[in-house]
Amino acid sequence: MTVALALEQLLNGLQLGVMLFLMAAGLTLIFGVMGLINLAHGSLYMVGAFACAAVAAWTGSFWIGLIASLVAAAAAGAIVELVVIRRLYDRDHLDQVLATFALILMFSEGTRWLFGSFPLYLDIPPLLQGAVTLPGGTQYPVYRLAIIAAGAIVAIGLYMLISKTRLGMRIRAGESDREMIGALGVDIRTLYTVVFALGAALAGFAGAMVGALQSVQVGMGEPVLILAFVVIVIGGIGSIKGALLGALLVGVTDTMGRFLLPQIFAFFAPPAQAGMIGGAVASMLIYIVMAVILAVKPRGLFPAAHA
Amino acid sequence: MNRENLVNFILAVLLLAVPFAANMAGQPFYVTLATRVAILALAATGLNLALGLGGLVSFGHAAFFGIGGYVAGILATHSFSGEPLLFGLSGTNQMWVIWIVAVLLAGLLGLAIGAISLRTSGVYFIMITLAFAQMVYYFAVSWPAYGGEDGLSILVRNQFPGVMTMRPLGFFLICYVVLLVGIGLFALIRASRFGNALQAARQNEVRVATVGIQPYRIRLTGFAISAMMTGLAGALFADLNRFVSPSMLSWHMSGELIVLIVLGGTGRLFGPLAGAALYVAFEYALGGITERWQFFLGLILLVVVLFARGGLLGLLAGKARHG
Amino acid sequence: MVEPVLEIFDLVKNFGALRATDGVTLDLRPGEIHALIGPNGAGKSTLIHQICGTLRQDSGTIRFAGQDIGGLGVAGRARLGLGRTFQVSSLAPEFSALRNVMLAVQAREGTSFRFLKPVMRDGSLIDAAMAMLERVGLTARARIPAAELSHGERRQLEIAMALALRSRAFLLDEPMAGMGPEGSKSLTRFLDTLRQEAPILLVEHDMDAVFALADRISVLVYGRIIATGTVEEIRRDPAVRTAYLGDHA
Amino acid sequence: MKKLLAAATLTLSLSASGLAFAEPLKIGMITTLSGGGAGLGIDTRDGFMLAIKNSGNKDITVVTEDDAQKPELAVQIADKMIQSDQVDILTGIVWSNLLMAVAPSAVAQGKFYVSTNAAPAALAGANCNKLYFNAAYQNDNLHEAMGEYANKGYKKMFILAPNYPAGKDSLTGFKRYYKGELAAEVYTQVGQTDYAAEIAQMRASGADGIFVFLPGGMGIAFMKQFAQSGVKIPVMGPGFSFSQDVLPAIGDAALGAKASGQWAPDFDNEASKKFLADFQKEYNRLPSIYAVQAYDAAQLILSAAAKADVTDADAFRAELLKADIQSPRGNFKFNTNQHPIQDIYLTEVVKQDGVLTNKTVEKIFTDHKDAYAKDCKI
Repeated sequence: MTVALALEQLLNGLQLGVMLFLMAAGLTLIFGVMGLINLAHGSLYMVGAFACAAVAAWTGSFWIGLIASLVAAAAAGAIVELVVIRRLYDRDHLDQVLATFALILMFSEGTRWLFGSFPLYLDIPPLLQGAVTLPGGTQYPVYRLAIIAAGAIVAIGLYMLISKTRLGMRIRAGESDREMIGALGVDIRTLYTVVFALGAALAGFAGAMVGALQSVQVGMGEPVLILAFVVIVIGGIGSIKGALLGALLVGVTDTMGRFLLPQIFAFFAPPAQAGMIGGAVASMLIYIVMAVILAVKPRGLFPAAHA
Repeated sequence: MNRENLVNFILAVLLLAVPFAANMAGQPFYVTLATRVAILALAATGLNLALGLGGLVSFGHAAFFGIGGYVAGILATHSFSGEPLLFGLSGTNQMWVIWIVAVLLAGLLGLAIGAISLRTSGVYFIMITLAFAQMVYYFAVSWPAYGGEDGLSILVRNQFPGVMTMRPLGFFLICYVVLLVGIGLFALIRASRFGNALQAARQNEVRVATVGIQPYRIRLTGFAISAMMTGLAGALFADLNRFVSPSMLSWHMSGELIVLIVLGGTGRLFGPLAGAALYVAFEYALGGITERWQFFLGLILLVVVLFARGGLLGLLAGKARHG
Repeated sequence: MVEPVLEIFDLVKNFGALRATDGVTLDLRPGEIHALIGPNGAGKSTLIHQICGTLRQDSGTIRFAGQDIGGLGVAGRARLGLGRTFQVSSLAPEFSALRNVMLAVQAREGTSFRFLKPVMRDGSLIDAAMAMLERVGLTARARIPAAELSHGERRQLEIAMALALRSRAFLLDEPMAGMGPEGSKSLTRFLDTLRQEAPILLVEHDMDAVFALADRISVLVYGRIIATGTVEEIRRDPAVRTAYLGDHA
Repeated sequence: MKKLLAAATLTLSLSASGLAFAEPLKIGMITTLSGGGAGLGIDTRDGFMLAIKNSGNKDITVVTEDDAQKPELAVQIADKMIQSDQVDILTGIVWSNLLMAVAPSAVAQGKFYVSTNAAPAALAGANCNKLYFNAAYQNDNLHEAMGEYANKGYKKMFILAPNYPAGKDSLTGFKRYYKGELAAEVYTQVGQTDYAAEIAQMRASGADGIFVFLPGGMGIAFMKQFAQSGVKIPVMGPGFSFSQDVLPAIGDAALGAKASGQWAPDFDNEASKKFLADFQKEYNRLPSIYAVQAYDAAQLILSAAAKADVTDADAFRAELLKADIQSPRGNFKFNTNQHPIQDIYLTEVVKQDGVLTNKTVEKIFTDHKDAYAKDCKI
């Protein structure tokens, strides 16, 4: 193993982490402000990817598709909030889990209804095609660097939004005291819809970005959703900072585990078996990490004030 | 007999009557459907102990369901092939033995998962149980010895003294009796001193601690018992399908078990049975009408959660009562 | 002198820069009612939380029934015989009054891990619980869910539960709060008899009750005990008059 | 589930009064019509129904149901089809794990199973069965062909598959014929969507060729990411990796990829041309290999039903074994284990008239048989 390869894998882990952060940020924001657990977040990710693929195919431009993904996911989020989610804030987590589980079924089947059963085509825009040579001589795909950059921009943007703007102030107020924010005269219903749509747009953005790299198909959001849950649980539910660090931790752990574990097992076992056992342990690794973290810190690394 | 008991009684009789009628009408498939209802109801009754009585929203009970299934599959495979299993012990095709092993292993797994998960609460608990189940799921998928993703076939259904288990009706009766025993146990536990403490811990954790009972121990015990019952259902489910695969461990399965309970009525004695019957009927009837049945299943579920919170039993038998 | 049941020595608790408990030393002797008074925000709740075990002190010791209980959790302290009631009633709301008391009885007996016998057909459990309800005068309300009981009845129910534990000391957190004058009077009479059972640490705002009941009074201000003494001593104490009663004379 | 798409529209009238016909044949098709793998099941169903429709045979009823790619659902449907619908033949399952759940117990109950795709080794060797036929291949075949192909010109291969039984069979099949050195043998998580870590390993491995078996969405993701990585090592795989159901989603990233297959749309025989034209006319898209396999399965059943009564299992089986059909694949015979003996070709992904498709390059195997037939004693 060379330093260049290790560096490349680290970048890969970073990129996965950034992508997870886009998902986890929305989830944790929605939980932090409204106390709502949203299983259908992965469906919004899917909506973003499908909107981007469909619009990109129609207009021929990935960038218009990307904008469409933001709009579509935010709109879907706002509609869902208005029709369904709004009735769930006062319910217990059980009801929230169930209702959003039901939404997953509806979104998945509905998307298949609209777009059919075959995966859609979505390509990387020409501007970001190909690979660049990194210092050290490794080639690395431009698009993955772009995802890392986009994630960093979103993270900074979110930080600015929450710490510097009026909306952010209301969000913070909502996180610390739900009754007080009502007393402050903020229209809490609108605030909730806006926050939910914002979280949805982030998920849709992630879906569109990743859709170009993977396959745009029904059910694509579910594996990401579960990873995002692992992220926010590790980070501390409700904490954006926790989501960022949790996402990077999960991304790097997962990538490095898949890369290193088979090699470690190769010291004890023949290559084919080492590959299988290493692969098996690698697929469980992040859950093991999560269990260890929660055994030590039951409320995650950065516990939010309530939850 | 109050109204809820009457509804419960009718449900129990109906579940018994439908397979006999179907058998006589030469429609043995409905016997299979009824068996499925009974097994799912048993699994959900197990979950109901944790969720309904203890307020522990476990989103990972598929792990126990699947463990039970794999116990049945693995023991049967070894019995069939004659290869020793562990420490020279051989497999078995006797349901009795399989059940005991399934219950014990599921209980142990429940203790292990519960010991860590119960340190958390609320959303954390939901998520961490989900994550543990995913861990078991990925283990099953990538462990090559017992079929991995492909699963494990049981060529001939396991045996039970005095019953022709390959006959749909014979196997149904076994499952039916086990379900009734499971529901009976649930009723006993709910009314017992332990049930007192478990339910009190759901209503008011501080109160339980203040009288000197550690909620953690009570919950851990409840969680393990719950895992055992769900594990037993898993073993039966494997025998019903003569097949076990990681899909029994998937998070959709965990979700479905919760759905069954809520459809029927959370914490109600016959809630899981009512929910399972309703769910299987939905699946069957909707599937006959449209290829998009999952969409409508979601819609119905949503409506139940939003507007009919007591579930089916809430509609039929009114509000739940507590002694 | 008799060995105190509860001994608190130099207890300190900080919340960030705020010192909520500042070197509190306090004891509770057999047979007495020791009242803890102080203005809002004086740190009474924080102190109670530390005694019950919901909060851990930063330094100092708490001894109860002859042993250091600093390492025990809420349940452990309760099992040693620390019975408490809450400022805002804390009950299992869906359970009947009877079943709430049963919970305390089975907790005292250590029989919570019995799975098969229905509590509602368990004669010894019912009798023991009914006896407690009778002592607080709730016999007629035994089958009513706790959530449907009146405010005063819930207070009585909490006391019945503490009684069922056969506590070695009672920690009563504002039992008079929200009670009408009639209720306060009868509760005062009841508490007066309760001291024979076990000593009471009484946190209370109702000064009439405090002066009527207390053998000793401690005054907590800004996390400190500024005075401890008999009713008369406290009435006369200039520091108390200044700091607490707002008397600048 | 219960999608009673009973034989699309053509036999609706018959199923009601089916008993009026002399010897009606009832086929139960269990396939994946919802969920992520629905594309394969839809092609299976459409290919199958095309052959039934072309035959004009009015005595055949096909009951189709969706298994949603869930084994326990497939079992439940199979139970229903056997117990309530009383079908004579089951078919249509795409996935090996679902097949393993259904086929052994179906044949144990005396029903025929004709597989349109899944072909696990477990049913090809010692556990083969008189009532179980496979019209597609044996799972290892296409991988074996690529192993054989890699011997020409590749000295150090990087091989990769998902960590599940079909993935392990795949790499085993490849290694059975490949004689060169292995740069690495990597197993990835089932359903994995990001292959950056594996691609980095490929780059660093010094391999001169890459063999991947990643069906469905996994393959789409891998090919797109590989194309962006700047790694220039040639990629090859079994036919499903670049089949018509995934090509549009992969896009130009698939261009030039080599694969093995028993059929490609450019096959120059009459049966293939007719099939292609009929399929495009009926469904307005290019068929995938799954459609061909299902089409042949239906043809096989039709050919046997024309000469024997399904209730006479031995006679029906004997007719099936003759494989008296015009397969778009060209050569098609059954081996002793009732799996195909057929030619396997090398194909390459090209763009024709703006549509990505597979072009035949050369024949790798002639009359290829699987490795398990020798263990089958029937």
